[in-house]
Amino acid sequence: MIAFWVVALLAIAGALVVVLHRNPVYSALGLVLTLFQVAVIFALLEAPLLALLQVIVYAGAIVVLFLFVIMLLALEPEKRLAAPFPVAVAGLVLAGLLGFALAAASTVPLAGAGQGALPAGFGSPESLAASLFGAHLLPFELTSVLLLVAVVGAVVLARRRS
Amino acid sequence: MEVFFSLAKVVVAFVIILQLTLILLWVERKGSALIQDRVGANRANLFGGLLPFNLGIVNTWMADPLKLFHKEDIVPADADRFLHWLAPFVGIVPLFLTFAVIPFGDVLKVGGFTIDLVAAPIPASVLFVLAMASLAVYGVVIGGWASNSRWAFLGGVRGTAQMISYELALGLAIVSVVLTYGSLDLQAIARAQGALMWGVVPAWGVFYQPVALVLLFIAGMAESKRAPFDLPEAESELVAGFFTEYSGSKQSVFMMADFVEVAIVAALVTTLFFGGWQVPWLGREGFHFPGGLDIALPSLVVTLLQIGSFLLKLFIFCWVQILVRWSLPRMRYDHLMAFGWKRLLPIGLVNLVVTAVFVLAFEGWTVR
Amino acid sequence: MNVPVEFPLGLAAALFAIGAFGVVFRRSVIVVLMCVELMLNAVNVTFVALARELGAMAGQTAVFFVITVAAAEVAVGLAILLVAFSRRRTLDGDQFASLRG
Amino acid sequence: MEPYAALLASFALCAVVAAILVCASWILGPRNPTATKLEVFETGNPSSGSLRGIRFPVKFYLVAIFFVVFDVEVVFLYPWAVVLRQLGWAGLVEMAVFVAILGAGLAYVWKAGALEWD
Repeated sequence: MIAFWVVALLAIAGALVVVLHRNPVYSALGLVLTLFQVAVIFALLEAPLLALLQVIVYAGAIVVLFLFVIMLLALEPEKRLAAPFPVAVAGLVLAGLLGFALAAASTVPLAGAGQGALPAGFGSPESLAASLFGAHLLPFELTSVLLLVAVVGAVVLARRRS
Repeated sequence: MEVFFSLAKVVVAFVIILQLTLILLWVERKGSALIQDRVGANRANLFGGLLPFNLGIVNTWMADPLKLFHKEDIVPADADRFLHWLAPFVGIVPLFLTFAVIPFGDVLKVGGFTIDLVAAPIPASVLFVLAMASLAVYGVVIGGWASNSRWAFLGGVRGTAQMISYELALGLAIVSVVLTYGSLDLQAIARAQGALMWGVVPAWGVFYQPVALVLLFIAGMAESKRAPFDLPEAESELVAGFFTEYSGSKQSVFMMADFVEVAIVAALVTTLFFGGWQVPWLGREGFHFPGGLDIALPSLVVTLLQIGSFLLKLFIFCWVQILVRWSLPRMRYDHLMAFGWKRLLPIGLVNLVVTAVFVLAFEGWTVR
Repeated sequence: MNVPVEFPLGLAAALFAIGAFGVVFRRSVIVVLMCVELMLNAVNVTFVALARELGAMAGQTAVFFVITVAAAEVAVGLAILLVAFSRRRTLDGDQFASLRG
Repeated sequence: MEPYAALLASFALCAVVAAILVCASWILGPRNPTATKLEVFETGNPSSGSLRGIRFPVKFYLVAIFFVVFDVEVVFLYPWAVVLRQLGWAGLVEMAVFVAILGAGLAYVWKAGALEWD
């Protein structure tokens, strides 16, 4: 439990850095912090494989891409951080309501929840693969198309630029 | 008691890597001197040079770190002080941490306990190694940026692009091995290599996956950013690349990170392709030679032999990397990127498919 | 270690709210993209928490797909951003009111 | 949870030692900064300026994008590699389709010349 609280607080701290820091490099590093804590939470919640994949893909690849763009554009810390004041207040209210609604929803009891012990091998590579290549085969194949489109799109856009 | 053993393993794994890096630093100096027909580091002495002989390894083991720690810590005027500090820190912690999941022996039996000789026996430790390797990029990219120097920045960007390019080949090589042994656990892979092919040859990964071995070795050396892949820190072009603006102990941490990476590559090669801690024909009760000759050994002796075998193999592959570094000239950057993307990546994919066909077509091809 | 399911769900709610706030609040498009990543991660946390609560691997599989979609989204999103930057010399979202190239 | 506790202990040990190593010069070393010392080091030449306004070729960025996409592909391979024996030939075909589609992506960027560095 203590572990969870520490991790949760670090995750929220990282998220706040992302949103509030003027320097985009710090924002990206705050994002890494949060992503890493989310990975730890995955490990706490019986998803060790996902925890590692989260680190490999998010921290190892996606945030590196963010950092690359920030550095390649030589982005300076922003002088005007925020949107106009009314928009900021509206955003705060909206986010507060959203968070409250989600938190409230999470206390609603679940049908079929907590039925004692988890199935053996829950969260293991075998069980994940069985689900991925069994019941969810079509989405899996479609992700390859999605990734293909992403690659082609990126190349086309980059050429338009030069 | 259990907790004590766990902590002891953690400390042992850490001490292995820490000492190995310091020893490697000395081996590299003496080795490069040997290759270049020089004497190499020979000046460390005690009591103001009163000893009649120099202290050899003490040069880099004690004297060098102490000297570097007493240097001034210079941070350039326009640098981001926090990130300048953070870069070496995040550069080395994941690398150190990698060794927590590398098995350095089979089991140790003491007083009724059977201890798995890996500091943190987490599931999917192969992926843990890759995750830590992918985090090591941050030291380079932050270090290059935080210094606010153009050359350091160029070195950092080059280094990052190089590391991520070769990470793919590294990943594909490792997937092939995972496919061969059907496990994501380094200790399980090491144990599987204790079996024998045709009752004679140890079932080491090198016999199943020679192509993956080459891929992993090349990609791993590119990850460690040493010659012939040392473009991020090419002295004649970029001063010292991403850590140009570092001095004193921060700079020594970056240098150390290089050697830790060398050790990690050696540990991966050892564990995935050369049986890890396995000694050929040595089981938990002693030797079982193919001719039918059995030699029973006490469990402790077996364990010590295995740990010794692991360290020996580790050291050999570190030495090979040092030899390569001092033998080959630096690559050109376009060649480097083309090599990673147009050669290693397709070869890795083909190797993967061939492995998959073998695994399915020949049931008894691999030991499980 | 048995964390009650309400705690990760609460954390996910907080992360999602912070991300949503950032999307509205920040001007820099690149930070807005990061905030979108935060929201996606919040969703992932709920997926994994509920997967454990219901004993269903489908939740963990969904995280796999979310990560993939996030990767594709970032790749294309940042490519668009680069094009936009080279035309307008700014990353301020308010300046991109017109989508005409 | 035992392995994770050991991992946490490892992390603590590594972090503490790394912090000591990184800070050692700051604690032990002398401190007398001068203006010249604090300039960026460019082998004695006058500094070519800060990073402001430096922009890089788009190729570095493209490499990072390709990496993200193919890294996700490799990540899908890990669970597949563990269970290929249970999946049998069907599993091989499933993955072959996936890899072939991404292989087409690699072929496209290759032909488009996005991998050329000149």
